[in-house]
Amino acid sequence: MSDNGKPKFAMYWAASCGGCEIAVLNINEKILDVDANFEVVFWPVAMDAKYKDVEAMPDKSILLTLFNGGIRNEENEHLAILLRQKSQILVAFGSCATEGCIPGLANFSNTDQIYEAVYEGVSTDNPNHIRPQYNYEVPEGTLHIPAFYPALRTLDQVVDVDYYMPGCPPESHQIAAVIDLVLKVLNGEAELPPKGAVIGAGNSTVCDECGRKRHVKSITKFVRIHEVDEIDPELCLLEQGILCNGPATRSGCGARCPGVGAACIGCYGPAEGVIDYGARLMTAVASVIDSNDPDEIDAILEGIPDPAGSFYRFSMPHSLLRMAKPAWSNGNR
Amino acid sequence: MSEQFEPVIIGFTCNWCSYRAADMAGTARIKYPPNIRLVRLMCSGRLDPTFVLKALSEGADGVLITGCHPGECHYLEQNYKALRRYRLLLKTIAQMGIEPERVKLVWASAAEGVQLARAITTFVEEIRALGPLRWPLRLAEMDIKETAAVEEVVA
Amino acid sequence: MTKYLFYPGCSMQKNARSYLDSMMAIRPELDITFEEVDDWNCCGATEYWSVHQVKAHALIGRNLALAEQQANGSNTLVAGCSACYLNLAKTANYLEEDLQLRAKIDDALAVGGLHFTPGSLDIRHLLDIVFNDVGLEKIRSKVVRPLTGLRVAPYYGCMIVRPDRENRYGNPEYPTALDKLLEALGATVIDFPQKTHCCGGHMTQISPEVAYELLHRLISGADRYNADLIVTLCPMCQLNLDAYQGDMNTFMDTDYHMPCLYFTQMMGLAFGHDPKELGIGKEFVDAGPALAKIGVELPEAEERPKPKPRRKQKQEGLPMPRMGDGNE
Amino acid sequence: MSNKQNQPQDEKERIGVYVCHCGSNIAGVVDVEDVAVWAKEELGDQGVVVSRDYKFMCSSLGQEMIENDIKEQGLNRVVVAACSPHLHEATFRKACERAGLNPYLSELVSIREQVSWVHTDKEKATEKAKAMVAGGVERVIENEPLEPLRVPIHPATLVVGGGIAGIQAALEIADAGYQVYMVEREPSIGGHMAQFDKTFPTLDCAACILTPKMVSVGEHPNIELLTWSEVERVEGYVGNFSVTVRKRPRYVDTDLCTGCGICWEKCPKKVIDEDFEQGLGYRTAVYTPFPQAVPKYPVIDTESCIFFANGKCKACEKLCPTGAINFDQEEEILLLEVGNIIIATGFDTFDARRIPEYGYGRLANVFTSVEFERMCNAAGPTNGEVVLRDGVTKPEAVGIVHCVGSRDRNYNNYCSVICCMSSLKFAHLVKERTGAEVYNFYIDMRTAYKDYDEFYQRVMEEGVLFVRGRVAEITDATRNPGEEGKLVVQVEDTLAGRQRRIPVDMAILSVGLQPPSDTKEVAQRFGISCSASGWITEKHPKLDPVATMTEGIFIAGAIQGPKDIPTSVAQGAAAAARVLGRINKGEMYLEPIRATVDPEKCSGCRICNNLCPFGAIIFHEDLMVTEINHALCQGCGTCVAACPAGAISGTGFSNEQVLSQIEGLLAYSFPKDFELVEMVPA
Repeated sequence: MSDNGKPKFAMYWAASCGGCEIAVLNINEKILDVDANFEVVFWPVAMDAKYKDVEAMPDKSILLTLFNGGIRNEENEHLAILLRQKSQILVAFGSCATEGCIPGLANFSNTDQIYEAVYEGVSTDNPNHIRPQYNYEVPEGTLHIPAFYPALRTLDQVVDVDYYMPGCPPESHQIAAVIDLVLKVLNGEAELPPKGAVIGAGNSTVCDECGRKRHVKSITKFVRIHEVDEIDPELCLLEQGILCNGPATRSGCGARCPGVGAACIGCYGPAEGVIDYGARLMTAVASVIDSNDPDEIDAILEGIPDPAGSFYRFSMPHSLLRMAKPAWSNGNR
Repeated sequence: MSEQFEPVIIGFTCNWCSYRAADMAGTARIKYPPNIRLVRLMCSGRLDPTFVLKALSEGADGVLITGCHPGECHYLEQNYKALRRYRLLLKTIAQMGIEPERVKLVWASAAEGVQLARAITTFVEEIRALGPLRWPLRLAEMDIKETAAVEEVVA
Repeated sequence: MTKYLFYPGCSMQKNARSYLDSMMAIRPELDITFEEVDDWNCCGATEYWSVHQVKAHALIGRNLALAEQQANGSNTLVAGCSACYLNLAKTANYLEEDLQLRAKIDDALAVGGLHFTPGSLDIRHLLDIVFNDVGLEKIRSKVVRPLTGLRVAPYYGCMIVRPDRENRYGNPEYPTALDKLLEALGATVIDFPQKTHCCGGHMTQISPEVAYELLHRLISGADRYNADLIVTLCPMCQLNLDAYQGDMNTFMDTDYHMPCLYFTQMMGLAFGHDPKELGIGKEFVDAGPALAKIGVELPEAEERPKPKPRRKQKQEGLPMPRMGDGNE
Repeated sequence: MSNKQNQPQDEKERIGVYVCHCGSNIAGVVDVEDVAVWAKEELGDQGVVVSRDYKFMCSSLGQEMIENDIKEQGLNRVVVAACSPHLHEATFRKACERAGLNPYLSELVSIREQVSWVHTDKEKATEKAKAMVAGGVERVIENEPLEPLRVPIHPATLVVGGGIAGIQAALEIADAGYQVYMVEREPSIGGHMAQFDKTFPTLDCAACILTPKMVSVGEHPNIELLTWSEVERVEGYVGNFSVTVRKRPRYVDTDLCTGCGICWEKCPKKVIDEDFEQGLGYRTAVYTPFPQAVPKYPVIDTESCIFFANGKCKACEKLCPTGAINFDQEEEILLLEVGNIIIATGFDTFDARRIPEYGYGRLANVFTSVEFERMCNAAGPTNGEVVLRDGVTKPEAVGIVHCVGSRDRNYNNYCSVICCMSSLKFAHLVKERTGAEVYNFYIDMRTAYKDYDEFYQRVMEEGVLFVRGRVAEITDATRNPGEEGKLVVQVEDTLAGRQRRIPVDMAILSVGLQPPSDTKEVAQRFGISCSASGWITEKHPKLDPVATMTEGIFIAGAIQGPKDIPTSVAQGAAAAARVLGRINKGEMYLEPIRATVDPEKCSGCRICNNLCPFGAIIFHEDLMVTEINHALCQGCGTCVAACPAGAISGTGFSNEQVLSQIEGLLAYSFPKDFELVEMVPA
């Protein structure tokens, strides 16, 4: 408990887009409850704070830390370790922190390829082919920028995580619900869920919340959404040949995308107990292909031009393989 | 220690055909290299791509999937489901920089002990030629390093 | 208009000229064209294999290489002669399967600046093209002078159906493609028991007695079914059945008169072509009487020297001493 | 979020590992002591508290060792490293059960079939054995206690097919006092046996021994006979199948018909009988296939009946003394409730036309074996006279060709079993009835079983000639004197080592047996499988020949593979015995390897819905969740593997079990000094 008696709250933004932060603000007036019940001690996007201030805090002095973003460089890693050490409850907040998300797609490439894209790309003017140097000697001494790691890791691959809150970003109503829960716990009106639990989401998958009609499935052709003249507003997208991640994706979002005729892309991650999101989707989709002939099957699969990208868009770093071979073989140099 | 690379291979077998074929290979004392370790499933249709990825992520250099010949499935048609998943799995792992040749599907009936042994021998050689995959194991090690770091900080 | 590469082979240029002529004559009806392989050479016939396998393959390999060079668009190589067809197909097949042989042949061809890619050509016999590509439907539609009332014995010989993995002519043991073709032309087709039996091949040269025996089986078989003529698809068969029938008669002392024509000639007749244009009238055993049944008038068969009957070898007395190297 | 977390954490594992020497079978190659010691040391953390090796674990002493440890050491998991589970899984499960441990908390690791018998390098073999033990240990930790599934057995039985095998099965069950439904496609039961004249090797007349059985089927109070009928659909599972049968209209009211036969005597329409008489004889449009037909009621063949053709005639209706003819009869659909099903749909014969060089269909005097059976039959088209196609001439020489369509890679690769004996029978009958010269052309003479070879010898003594060699062709193309007007059998006599041409007047082709053309569909309808050659696959070729992979469905007779009458009868009885055992027990227990849907997790996406060939997956529209019927589920696990939500779990082969086994198998497989990828800055 702190001086003003309020429990301390922290939020940090590692390798991610910042959408999670916006999502938190999207809870509107609920944010006032946060302010009313918590003392925000560290939230770079919302208030000024220095790492050294955090380092100075006593261990476990922060009650709740919402950590969004993956671990891509030394700085992310340092803060992850630091906040773990200072916090009682560390929540992997949002898809990046829980399973890697879009930044995690970089795990398909090795550092050179990434640098190539970033520093030498068509849109980049870099005649001298300058690449970052982590230590740079100047008369005043050595300049240092955080080292870039060969692959992105999820928060729980770096430190011990108490809860997971999926979503890219987590739906605001779910955030609000979680905050309510924490407040209830503070007032002794509720119990904390068991360690390692996924909070702010459902136990089933998106289809559970999806209003579309569905039947026995048997797929003869995969099409991409722009290849369909007219999407049946009533019918399950997968049954229309559109690769929809709904069946494998944890519920909680309210099936918003399929609701408006856009296929689910899986930002809420795997359902309870699933250890490899992509594999589940892969096996499900393949199982309902309506052919027993290898060539015909391959022909049908032509309709999924980028399986790895479609199945692991959000979960690559948290998949069984975690990264494509180039990422680690490159690390070997 | 011999110089040549000894691949480690996980084989998935169907309880009704290929597992019995393995039994038969044994009973007939047909020899094949010890590089393969078999896992029994009730049917190749039970094969979840997760199992294959698990094997690879745990360091296997190759995975052999076996099932009843098309049309001879003990459960009538489930081996076809295995086939469908297999085709998609190959496509996917190729994108992850894994040679698709490392995951192979062969059919073997309960009577085909010889054929199974031959298939295993061939596959071991194919993987030997491809060289080690040994999917990081090492990735796990990275984590150990980090959690160690946590201890430091705490200390 | 489908284009095929064509390998004539020596016999179609000479003794089987009428086969070539009739084949050329019916192209328009079949709506196909042939492009002859430039600078083709002998296929080695049936003999060269027993002389030297590899050389035989090389000899044929050259024809295949030339054909491949020429194959723009159509990669189907057609031979009318069964022996040519079998040899070409055989080598193409061996080269696909036997890598050592392939290496040898590659070297051999390389000397002549040639190369053959196994699998690049589809080698087929003329009957295969007519029966499977053109098809009976089309053929029926072109018939203007049905061969009604003519009893024909369809004779395949031994070479095109052995092997016939794709069953292109029906069951290899008992092919029916030619039967069906002739029926389509309106002829009465007999269930010819010897349809794939041996015609004697080059035995006529090596050991005539054997050849005569074999020829007798075929001709008597056709005769027993009251066939008016035998229809064939192989120059060697035609030659033996036609040119050696007289000798056979003498030897067996029988008096068969069983003309033997090519299926292309029969098609030509049915399509209403002039017999002369189809090379009919050149055969030793006059087909005139048979063809009269379908109202085809043959021009007066020009006087041709009757092949003089071979003297029967004398059984009594000592045999003559062998002369020279034994080639008679 | 690892897979371990949502496992019910039961009390700390106490695992016993038992490594079997199997005499020297395992110990000869694998250092079993080393494996046992290693398991204790290396797998202690996983909970291995006891680890022993023993000469023969499957011996009573070996089993007692396990039982005692369970009791005294309080083991709650057992791993046995020995032979294949298909041999001794049951043994060790029982041992655990006796000691009060749930049998499914044990694992049998096959280090004999999969290690010692197939590998030679002792060191590597031992390494692999260790890895496999580790896999077994990791797996057994995830094993759950299971209880076998209990299902009640409906006492009625369906027998499909009224041949001798089906008849035998039906009578056995009916005599035991239980209801049997027999469905037969033809107008009468009797099957192929009814077509025969004599039966080998005893030569007793087929009708004389078959008819009584047919009659007792027809009269049996416990047998409901459904001829001219076919099974349309089969639903349900062992113990309670519901079967839909389509009963075609006979156009004869069986309550009124006395089978007097006036109708078929008077019927003006004669047609060639392609079925029973094999095209050798005639029947009328209203007919019973043969005099002793059961049931005795005729059927009207709408194809040939004049009335059905042009609405006139009705002679039969006019002349029927009991007014039993009823042209308005319609097909009936019957629904049967049965607990077990016996399939005895028999065989078809090979179509000899497929081998044109044998001339069947081209050469008048080439007959098939079935045609000849009819010809020999006193009630047949020639009243038992053996004559040529012209119907009068007796043959002076007859050639019998064995293996027509059998043992031939171009047709059926297998041996049809019965042809040698039936060919010998034909040879005897020809001799007996015509005194003709008889040649048997055989590849190998196969006269296994009781009194068969004696019959062979007898036929040889009767002066029948045997030529060993495959017939090349049968032709009318004569070549040598004496061949005129005859059929010439061209054959390589492999004993004389030369080609022979044997002129005969009549050739009999002993055509092989093959599965009825629609067997694949039938198999699908009953949820069982066919082998590559098309016969229905038995559960075990040696140890369970009359059961199928699908519980409650049995097979008998030739549908399981070519066989003769004695074996078919034996199988019919065997299948009946299996069924009776179950009926008497009233219930049965099924391996609890089943899939289950967690309704909480199921999103009702319906991915799994068409993955089950046994129809075990049911979707509840109202609740929008899928459910799996445990009695129908066969435990293949395809749906488990397919569920995108991971909502389906499979007992016996759960994800946790398999994944942990994989971990175990690999954990000890790599050199420790493996170079690591450091997370170093690029």
